[in-house]
Amino acid sequence: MEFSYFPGCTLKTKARDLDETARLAAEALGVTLRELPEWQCCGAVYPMSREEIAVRLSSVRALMAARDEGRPLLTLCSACHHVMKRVNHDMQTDEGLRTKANNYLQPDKPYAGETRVVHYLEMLRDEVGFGEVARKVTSPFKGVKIAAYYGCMLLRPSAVMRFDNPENPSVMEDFISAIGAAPVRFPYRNECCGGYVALDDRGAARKASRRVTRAAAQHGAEALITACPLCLYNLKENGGGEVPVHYFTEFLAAALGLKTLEGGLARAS
Amino acid sequence: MQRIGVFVCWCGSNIAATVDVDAVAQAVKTEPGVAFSTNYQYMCSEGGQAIIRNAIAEHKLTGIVVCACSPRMHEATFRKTAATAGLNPYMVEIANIREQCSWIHKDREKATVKAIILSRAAVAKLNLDSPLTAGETPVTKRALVIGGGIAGIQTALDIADAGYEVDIVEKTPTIGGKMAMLDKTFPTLDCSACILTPKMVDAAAHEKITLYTYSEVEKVSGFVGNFTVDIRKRARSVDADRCTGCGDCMEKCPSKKSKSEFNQGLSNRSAIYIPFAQAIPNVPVIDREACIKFQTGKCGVCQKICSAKAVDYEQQDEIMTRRYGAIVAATGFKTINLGRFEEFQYAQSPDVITSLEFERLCNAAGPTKGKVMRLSNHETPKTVVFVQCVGSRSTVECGKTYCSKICCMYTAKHAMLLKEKYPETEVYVFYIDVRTPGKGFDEFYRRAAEEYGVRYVKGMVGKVAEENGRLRVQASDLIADKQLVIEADMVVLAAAIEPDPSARNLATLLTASMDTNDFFTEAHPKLRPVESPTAGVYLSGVCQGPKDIPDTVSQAGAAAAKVIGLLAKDKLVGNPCVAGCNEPLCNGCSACELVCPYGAITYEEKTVMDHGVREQRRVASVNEALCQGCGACTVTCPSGAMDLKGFTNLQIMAEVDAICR
Amino acid sequence: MPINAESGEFKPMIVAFCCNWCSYAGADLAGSSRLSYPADVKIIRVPCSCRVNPLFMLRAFQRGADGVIMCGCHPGDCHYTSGNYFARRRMALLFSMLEYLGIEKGRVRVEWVSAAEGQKFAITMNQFAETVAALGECKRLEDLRCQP
Amino acid sequence: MRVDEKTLAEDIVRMSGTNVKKCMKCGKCSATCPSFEDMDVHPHSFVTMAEEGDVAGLLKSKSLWKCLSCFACVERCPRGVEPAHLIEAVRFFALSPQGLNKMKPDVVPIFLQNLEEKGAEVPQQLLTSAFRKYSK
Repeated sequence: MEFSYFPGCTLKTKARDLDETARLAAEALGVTLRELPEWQCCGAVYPMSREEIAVRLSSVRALMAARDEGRPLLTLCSACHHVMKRVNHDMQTDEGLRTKANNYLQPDKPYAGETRVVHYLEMLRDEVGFGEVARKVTSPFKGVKIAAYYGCMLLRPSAVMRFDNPENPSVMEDFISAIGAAPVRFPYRNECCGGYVALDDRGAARKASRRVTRAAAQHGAEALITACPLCLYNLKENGGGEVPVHYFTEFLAAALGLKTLEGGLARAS
Repeated sequence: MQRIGVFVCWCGSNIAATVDVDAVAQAVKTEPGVAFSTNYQYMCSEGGQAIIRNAIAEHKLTGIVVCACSPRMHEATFRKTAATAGLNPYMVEIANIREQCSWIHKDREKATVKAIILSRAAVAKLNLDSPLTAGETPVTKRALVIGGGIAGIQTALDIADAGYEVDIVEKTPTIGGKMAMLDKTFPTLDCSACILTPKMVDAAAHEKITLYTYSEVEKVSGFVGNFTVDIRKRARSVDADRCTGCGDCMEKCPSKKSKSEFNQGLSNRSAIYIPFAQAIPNVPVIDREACIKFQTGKCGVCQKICSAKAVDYEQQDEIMTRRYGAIVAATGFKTINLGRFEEFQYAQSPDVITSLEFERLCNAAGPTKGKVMRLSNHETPKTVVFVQCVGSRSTVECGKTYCSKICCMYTAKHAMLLKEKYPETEVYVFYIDVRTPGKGFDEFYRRAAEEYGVRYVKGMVGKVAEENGRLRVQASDLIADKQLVIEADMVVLAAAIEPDPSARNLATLLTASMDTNDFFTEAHPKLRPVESPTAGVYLSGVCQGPKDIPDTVSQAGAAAAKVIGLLAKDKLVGNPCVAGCNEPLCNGCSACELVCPYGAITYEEKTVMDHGVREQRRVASVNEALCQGCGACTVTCPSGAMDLKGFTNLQIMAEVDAICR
Repeated sequence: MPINAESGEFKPMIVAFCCNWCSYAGADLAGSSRLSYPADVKIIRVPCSCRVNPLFMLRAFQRGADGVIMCGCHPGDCHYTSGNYFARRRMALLFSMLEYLGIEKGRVRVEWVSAAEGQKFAITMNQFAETVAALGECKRLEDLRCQP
Repeated sequence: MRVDEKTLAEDIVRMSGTNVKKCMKCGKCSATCPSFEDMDVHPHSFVTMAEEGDVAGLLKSKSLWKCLSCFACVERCPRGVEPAHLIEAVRFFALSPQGLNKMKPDVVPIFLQNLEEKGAEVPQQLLTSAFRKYSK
């Protein structure tokens, strides 16, 4: 199994843990990640207004590069995944944008959304299979109660993302079960943490993230996992320390016996 | 060559004032085939008709053209006149020189010229007319009703009361349908079971009605008046003739973990079961998926304890073939799957329920004996939030674009029943619009708000979250422009309704059309609302569109009246202006079969003479009893084999030629 | 087609196909409401707009018609449920072919007229006749097989 | 500010790609919005104002900067109206004239300093999105 890999800017700096554990785990699971030779920031925010063309171009370049390599494009950060999938969808469905982007980039072969964009979790679910993940687990997190935080960008808008049931997703819970832990479902796992305004409106960010961490703690979660560096930052920084937050890949790498969980688990026992 | 008589009517001064009727009569004399022409003050009067009859006899006419008012007015009159004079009634053509000439033109000269042209076109058409005879088919005096809910029961009772045999085919083990599950009915709040069960008993006891429960329609052939239907009677594993309905088997059955369909999964039932106490027939059925005997071969308790020796594990499905004159679809509805509306936490919290589940909780014969309780902890809820339009009026993938029609009223009912039982309960209803078009309906809803203190809030619920054992409901109050957060104990979702999934397959069997939502389409949305476009197929209840009980019962009666009207006839006289296939020209392409909205065209292997060569070929064949004469097939036919009697290609071309001469 | 000898005024020849259930009844209503439209319009009654074979229209143009209009029930109101949808598609194809043959767009038209729309019928016919009159005499499609 | 409000309103709606006429005023967007309390103009009013061409009201609303772009309104709208897309289009027009930036370049170091003093690991993603949104 080979994928073109788009790490994104944060995974090269502040979210090195996410990148590193993901690569280790992929290798152990027999998945080869080939980082795109040259990539640029995806823009971090999907340009919702239809006429913004320039900010879509870097994503189109990455998508096109993956197409030329003949592989699906794998992403990890929720924001990158969101932007890539939506821009790809635009390229498939919006003729105006497609024409403009191709006119601008002048590629040898025009791009029309041929690349399949796959999130790391989708790869685990659909390509590797959680059964296989479970078989490879050497140090299961037996009895540990873990809550999954999906956030906004992986799930919505579901008509484009087609990631999971947007209101009752299960891929991360299935992942938690696969590493031997007990998934905790809580109602705010798909509500916004407010990370988007964490820089300039800390009050709003705090309010939104506390709602998430508190609900997770109330439902008995011992840890919260996420796929998104911004969510992780915000839930840690503004979530009031109700529950420890980790990348899901940290747990994966630990369960596969590749790298111990940073900070361990502060368990009551 | 035809011998045509042309009769120009004055219509008093209606025509004669603007059109020179004599000039018209003179002008058409020279048209090919015209043997006689005249004019008269009122052709439709007895005197006028006598002139026509006499002329037919005297001039040995083979057809007549009447230049008068619209054919929509007197075509039938003149056809009868022709028939009494011994002519084929279809050897009559009308030139509309009143509505489409004298009444709209003022210039006498222009109007006269136009009247001549119109008359000439009618003559040209008549020259190509040939006598037509309407086909006759006998009627099997027995009706089939598919679906045993209130719609099917009512239709069957009305037909049976008129003296005709009716069979009801119901796919579940009992008749009664959704109405049997309801607690009270709006707007009178009388108990649903109290008004339904007597009807169920009537249906079962009626000498003209035969019930086939746990049965499905498998095959339909034939056409109006003459359907042949295969019914699969699924094996109950219990001999209905022997069973006394004592219920011992259900009590002793060790497999008791199946969800009760009747209680919306809120309680369990045994593998051998009767859906509810008043079920008809009162004969258990074995759910073979759940039965230990059928799954493992070990058990057989029910057979051992049955003193009537009714339990029969060897019973097989039975296919019965029956003939019917008319078929009524009454397949009803179900609530939509809420899997994509999880912002309301339906699958995740036991305290979030659908309205139909609430109905069972309210019902004294229900799983909680009428005690409304939170399913998580069996406590009485103190705050209850009702959410309207869950999946209705939605244009997104998982919703339904239509209004489900019944939710506003049953929610008002639920709110009232709740307040009646537990006056201290805080009750909220979140609505987009409250729709109450029905007798006494708005008054009913206002009573809920004004007398019972139910809080109606205009706005939608956006998110339900379980917090500290309660439900945090986040919603809009659009009038106050506020976001409300309500700590509720129970949330009741008014899920959209959709046609029962069995309707899709049935529509295919019946060649009855459906709309994009899988509701059956009616023959005409205003004027023929209980008939399907397929002759002999009628619609009753929600299978045609969302309806409450009063509407369903009215429509059920209307469908019955249509069926009775059909069965009362000994013979069906068809419309003779139907399509026909010129077999040597037919290339067997099936294009006509695909466009026919009535399923009137089939293909047959036939021996055809083509240029003196005898050949075996696949050719189209029109069932004249089903064809309604629209002509869609005639234009689709690439080889010109299909033509429409009374409006043939050559006739219309002749009219074109006569007008453009 | 004929040009009035005295006034020199052009009188177009117009054929209107009307379905029996809606448009023909609409034309009757226009009549009983005494709403006038040019006498150049002559109506042919058909059971449904889907009975109108494109050949009928071509025939009209062959025989010297200057304009041909087809009227049917409104979409969704067809007496035979779907006939007018068939008709609409066929006419769309026919009209583009006619344009290809050099017959102006304005000479053909499809209009949905219900049995209650007498006024609409009259207005439609007035407009159509005016449009066709403005286009002048139509070049005649000839069936060469019919030439001597 | 442009003179012709009607044209501007039409531009905004076109750019957002939403069909405001589909809105049936159910208020589910406002019911689901996590920032409702901090907003002066609420999501459902945003749609109505765009429909009515009240551009001035949209451009100066505080809500413009309170929307978290979480797409909950987009996901849950039963009519597929997409209020978040509309808000983004208004932002675009609010930012395009010079000098109307929500956030000036010189305040960013102060934000960062404040955060980093507490040892926060501000991800690039946050900075990128902040700059992308608040300055053109």
